[in-house]
Amino acid sequence: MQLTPIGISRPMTASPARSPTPLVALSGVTKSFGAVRALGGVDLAIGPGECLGLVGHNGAGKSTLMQILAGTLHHDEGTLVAGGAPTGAFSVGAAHDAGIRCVFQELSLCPNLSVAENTRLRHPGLKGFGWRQPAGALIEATLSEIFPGHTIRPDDLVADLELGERQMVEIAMNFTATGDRPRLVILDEPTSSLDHSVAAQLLAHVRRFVAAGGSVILISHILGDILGTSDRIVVMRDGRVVAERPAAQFDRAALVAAMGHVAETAPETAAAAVAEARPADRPIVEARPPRQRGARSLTLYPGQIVGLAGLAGHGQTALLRLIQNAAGSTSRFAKVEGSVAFVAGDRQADGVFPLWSIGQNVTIRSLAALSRFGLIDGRRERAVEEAARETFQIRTPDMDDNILTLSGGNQQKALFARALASDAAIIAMDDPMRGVDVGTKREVYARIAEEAEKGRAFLWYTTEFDELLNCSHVYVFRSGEIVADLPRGELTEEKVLQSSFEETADA
Amino acid sequence: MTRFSSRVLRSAVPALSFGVILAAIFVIQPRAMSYVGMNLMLNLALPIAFATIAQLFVLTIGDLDLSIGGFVSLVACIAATWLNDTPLLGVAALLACIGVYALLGALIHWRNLPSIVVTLGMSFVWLGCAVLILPSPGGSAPTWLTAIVKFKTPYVPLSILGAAVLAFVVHVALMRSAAGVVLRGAGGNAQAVARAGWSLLRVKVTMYALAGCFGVLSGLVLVGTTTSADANIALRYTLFSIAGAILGGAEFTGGRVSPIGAVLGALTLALVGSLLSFMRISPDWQIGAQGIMLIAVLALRTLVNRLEAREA
Amino acid sequence: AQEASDKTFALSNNYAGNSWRQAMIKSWETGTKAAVEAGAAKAADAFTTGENSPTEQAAQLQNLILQGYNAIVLNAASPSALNGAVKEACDAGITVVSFDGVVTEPCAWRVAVDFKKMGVDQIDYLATRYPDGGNLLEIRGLAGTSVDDEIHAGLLEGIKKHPNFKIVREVQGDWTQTVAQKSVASVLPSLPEIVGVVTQGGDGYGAAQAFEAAGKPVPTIIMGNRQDELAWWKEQKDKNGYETFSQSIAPGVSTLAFWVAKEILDGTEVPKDLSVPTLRIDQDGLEKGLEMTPEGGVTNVEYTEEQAKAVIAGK
Amino acid sequence: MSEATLTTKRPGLKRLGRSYPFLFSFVGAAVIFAVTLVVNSFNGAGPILTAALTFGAFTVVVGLGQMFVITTGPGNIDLSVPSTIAFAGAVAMKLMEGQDSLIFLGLAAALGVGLVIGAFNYLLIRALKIPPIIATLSSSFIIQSLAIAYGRGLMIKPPPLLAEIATGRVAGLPIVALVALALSLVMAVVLHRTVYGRSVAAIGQNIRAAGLAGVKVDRVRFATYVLSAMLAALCGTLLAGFSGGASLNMGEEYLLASIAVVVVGGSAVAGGSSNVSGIWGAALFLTLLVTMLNTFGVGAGVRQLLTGLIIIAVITLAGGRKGARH
Ligand SMILES: Nc1ncnc2c1ncn2[C@@H]1O[C@H](COP(=O)(O)OP(=O)(O)OP(=O)(O)O)[C@@H](O)[C@H]1O
Ligand SMILES: Nc1ncnc2c1ncn2[C@@H]1O[C@H](COP(=O)(O)OP(=O)(O)OP(=O)(O)O)[C@@H](O)[C@H]1O
Ligand SMILES: [Mg+2]
Ligand SMILES: [Mg+2]
Repeated sequence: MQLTPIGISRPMTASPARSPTPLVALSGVTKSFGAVRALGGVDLAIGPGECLGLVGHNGAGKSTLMQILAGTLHHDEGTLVAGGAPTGAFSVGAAHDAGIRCVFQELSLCPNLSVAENTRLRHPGLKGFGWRQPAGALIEATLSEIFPGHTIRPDDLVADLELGERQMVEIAMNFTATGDRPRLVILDEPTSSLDHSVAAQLLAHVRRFVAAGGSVILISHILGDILGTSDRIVVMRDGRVVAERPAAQFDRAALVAAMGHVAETAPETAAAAVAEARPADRPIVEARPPRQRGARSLTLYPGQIVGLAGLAGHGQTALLRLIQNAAGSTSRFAKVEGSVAFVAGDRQADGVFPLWSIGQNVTIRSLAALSRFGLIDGRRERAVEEAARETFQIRTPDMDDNILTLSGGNQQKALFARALASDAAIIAMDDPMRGVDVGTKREVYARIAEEAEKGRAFLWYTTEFDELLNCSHVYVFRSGEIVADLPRGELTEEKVLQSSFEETADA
Repeated sequence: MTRFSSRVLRSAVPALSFGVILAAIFVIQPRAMSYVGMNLMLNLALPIAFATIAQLFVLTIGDLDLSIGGFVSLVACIAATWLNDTPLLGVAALLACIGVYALLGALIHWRNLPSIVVTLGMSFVWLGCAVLILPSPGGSAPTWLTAIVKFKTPYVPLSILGAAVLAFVVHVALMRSAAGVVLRGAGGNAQAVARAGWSLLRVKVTMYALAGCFGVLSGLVLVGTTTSADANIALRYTLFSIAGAILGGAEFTGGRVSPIGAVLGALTLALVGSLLSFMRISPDWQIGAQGIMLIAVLALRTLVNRLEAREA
Repeated sequence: AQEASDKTFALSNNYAGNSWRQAMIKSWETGTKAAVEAGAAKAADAFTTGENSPTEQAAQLQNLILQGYNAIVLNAASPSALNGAVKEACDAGITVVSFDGVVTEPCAWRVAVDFKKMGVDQIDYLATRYPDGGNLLEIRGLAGTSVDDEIHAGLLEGIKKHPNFKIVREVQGDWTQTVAQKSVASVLPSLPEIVGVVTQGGDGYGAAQAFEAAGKPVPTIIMGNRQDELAWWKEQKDKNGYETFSQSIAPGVSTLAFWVAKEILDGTEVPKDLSVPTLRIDQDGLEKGLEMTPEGGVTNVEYTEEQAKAVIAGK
Repeated sequence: MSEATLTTKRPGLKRLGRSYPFLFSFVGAAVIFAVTLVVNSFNGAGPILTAALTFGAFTVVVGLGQMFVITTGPGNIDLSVPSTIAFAGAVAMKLMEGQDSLIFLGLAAALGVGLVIGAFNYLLIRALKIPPIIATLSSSFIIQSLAIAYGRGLMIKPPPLLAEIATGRVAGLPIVALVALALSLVMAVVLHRTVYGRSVAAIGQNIRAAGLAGVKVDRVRFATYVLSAMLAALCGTLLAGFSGGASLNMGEEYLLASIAVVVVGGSAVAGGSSNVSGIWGAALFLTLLVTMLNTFGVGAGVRQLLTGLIIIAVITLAGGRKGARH
């Protein structure tokens, strides 16, 4: 059977931006989860050919709103107009028919299926005898269009992919068109697990898509992305829209202020105060990546903050894991003195205990210390929970609520709290700021600096360059090896990128 | 590239276990290396293979069926009584059984019940029905059924052909077809499937109905071979089917299954029994040896995985 | 004719989880070892599967066929579900002798106990003890098996003969003492006055325990030749003159079946249906019965070639 | 006891079942008990309950171990329970030689057998990476053979004191039930208030995350399989004392029963969340069910049919739990 490549999404005949009939319009939409009012009457409209930036603190209601647009949640009150006609019960099918596609914050791929098979799942049109080939070609084409140079193949199992690669697949899948084309693509923190260059590829694609008449809602806590990509920016706070203006009328400070955070005071200098290493006589971690050639190895001294950089999936997480496992046992590759606490970046896979309350999720790492005569002391446990809620401003009415009732960023804060509340001397952080809002980030940076001051050591893998400025020096990884060790003074984005890509001759 | 080759290796393990055991049998008992020999060793494995596939459908969506043994027993009893005496009633009863299975799927979905408890209850129900239909062992299989099951195919015994066809058909339907993707996806991430607009209810009902269908086929093939039934005839199939599927590489979570592996797993279990009886172990230790053999087969799998890990 | 034989025998057994089956396998091993040493057979191997499953045993039979045994002696998991495999064995020229759990396939021989009679006998005995009749409690065996069905049918027949008896409650014992004990204990509170407990053998001790635990007078419980039953009975007999009787098929019947198979292979004309009497212990024989029963085991006898010939001759 | 549950606030029956998943088994037990009494024209309430407590107690003891195993996550199950019961019971009886003075020796040996079996099970699971269901199935075969070779199925009388304890009563309550109750209380504390208990639940929800959160995954899983086998061994010893000796098949009924009390009692089948109270509810429910059906005096077929339908009815009414959100 000859299937013409249905092709790369060429969104509909371009219509003039800001046309009078919006693609979707919400007015007075509310949504409550039990006692939590996630949305308190939201009005929002998006027209064809525009990129709407959506920002707000963790738990502001962004994801909830997007889920309503995608038909996976139903709003309590208010109206939703899609494709010109008001819809009572908006369903997944209706959203799909209206051309709405959504890349959810917590990805929704089937790990047991291949990339091509996941594509088929999203595109019911791909069926019949010999569907595999066109499905593979389709996703391959979109991937190459959005992320030129990617290495994902259609028959790779999703479970075998890195988190970032999974995110790329999910994004590509939603930009792919089969019978009907996507008109509105919702991207809920799409760049949180992508490294810088890939994120740039995505944002460029968003611009192209919009230029061709498509619409995008872009949610991100990386304000630069929002400011540089959106046509219009909507700010949410506590379940309401508090500001809505063309992007050009916002700058970073204005956005931060609109989100309800105190304006920043030059962030780098705050960190710089503590970032100078105070090497004690003995390192508490000495580790070599298993694939390392040559003599280079990683060392960490008490009170030091050391960064791990490089493209996503080049062995940073693996080394953190290795160090975590080496604590308390012997390993060929790492010598660790002192206990390690881990802050997961892939929170669903590595961090969250989905049946437990927020409190239990926080205290799991500290239980031994909270026990008396072998029994966990309930009062002390509660005290730790409350302290965590306060320091990290976890947005919840009750720490006994299930962890999954938290917004993504707040879950991440709980994981942070877990590690910092523990007695570990070493904190290994695996790109831990994924989805954390700017305000909280700043507070967390300060906490880290404070803790380092007290003697805790931090290993910090991050995909955001700015975060590396908090570190005293940075190891750059490529293909499972450390290829450079950049002291703070020499740290520039170009240098990191250069080391990440370039084949160095020596070892 | 490593991703691909490791997957190939993983899926080759069940075949490897099967081959190793078969080779051991041929060494100990050369007589087994013949048409008659293979048929004798494997014809009772065919119904187990069908039951294993039935179990596999349920495993695919992350559930477990503890009732398949009782169900196959019931089907055997129906086939040896009603299907023989009053074929119309028999066919209706078998269809009704499949219908009940499909309803179970719906019930489990609607009420969000743990499949283990529901099928545990059903195992009593099926057995109770079997005892009611056939209070004392007996009955006889319809002659057409015996004729089909005992048919002497040229060159390759029917049991092997049957198993091959079974594995191929289910593999194509579940692993290659477009519909199979949705069914397996529901096991991997049900929410994603729902978000993509598919009905989870339909998925569950389909899978349980398929389990019912293959359970019925298992029962029919079984009575065809034994010619007569017994209410307790297949109670062990519950364990066998789970063991076979696991031997074949299935996992309890996430829709990771392999129909070809499962069929090979079921056949391997049968061969383990044969090998043991050829080895003439003291009766005290015959049961224990079965355990050791199972461990050995699975240790082989681990060994291969280790080799593969070293390569990667 | 006792010349050196080149015939091979296999025992196919389907359950190993109780003392009766263990005694049966032991008897086979001791009995046939002597026969092999005496040159009456070349080999006599025992095979067993674990869980009383007809399909597993059928597969085992097929493996035995493949190994080319001359005779298969069979205690079957099911009278009917093995018929396919038994037929295949016969077609391969193998002599199949079933015992205890016999098969209905016509080509096989059956060394059978009249299970129905075991049921009738229980009521007959109770009728001598309680001429006015009374209420009975029945402990049944594994549901859906023929032994269970036949003993039950025998009991019903006995009651037809002695209509003043009535089975007021039927509980499931699954031939497992702990299960029987539990079932009896659970119905005791709701039970009217009963005079006897009819059983399928081996459940007597558990039933007695249940009555004693509930503080109820122990009725006449029919025993099944287990040592613990006999010991309990003896204790009661000495204490208060407790009376009952005990019966079961002797595990050594496996050796009888072996000799029958040997006769058939030797060319003796043997009828397809043979019957062995049950081993019965009465009030007077209790001491002797207890003596010949191993501690914790089952009353057993092994059979000789002569006894087998006598059985074949119908004596 | 504080049960870990989702607190999605929704009123009504569902809510109740969600925060107290074990409640329904107790309600089921009560209803069945009431029906039995009605059929029995309100006679014998005491003895019926006592019998249920006695036989339920044995199931509770093995059920506790099975619960911990099941809680460690999908696919974890201990199928070696029945053969451990038989083997440990035989070892205990043989070593006790019917003498009261040797009871402790016998009990210790039985528990030792449990320990070795549990360790062996986990060795198979960990070192050979065999899925637990097959690992414990295989080891159950081996143990069964050991039991056969060791005891030949001969029933050795328990020491009189042990028999007295196993069948005796204190204040009208069966001693075994009191033992099981005490054990349950300890296990409830272990489950909810110790690092070990929390670790079990953490592993059951997400084994990877548990390891990264500092849970000693291997140690905890090892301890869990050992615990299960040791409780089975204890049950075997008590059961042998109760029924006049150890027999080869005395554990058979506890395979399904041990799993059934856990899952009917409202523990999550996929692991991560469990409760001790539910085991009692389910054990009483299942034993009273046998009593009721025996009291009805229906035939074996109908009995089985009703057993199944009632189990399904109870679980359907109780309903399952939904994940909060994703
Ligand atoms: N299923 C649920 N049950 C209870 N509360 C919920 C549920 N889902 C969301 N919420 C609450 O609704 C609020 C909005 O959450 P939402 O996920 O929309 O935030 P967000 O803006 O996407 O945050 P983030 O930036 O952290 O992703 C939060 O307070 C959250 O705790
Ligand atoms: N679970 C069983 N499966 C198959 N056959 C059995 C089973 N239990 C007993 N039998 C068979 O039933 C017949 C009578 O059994 P009976 O109840 O007299 O003894 P038993 O079960 O061996 O005793 P015990 O349980 O005390 O060891 C024998 O043929 C025996 O082999
Ligand atoms: Mg969000
Ligand atoms: Mg018995």
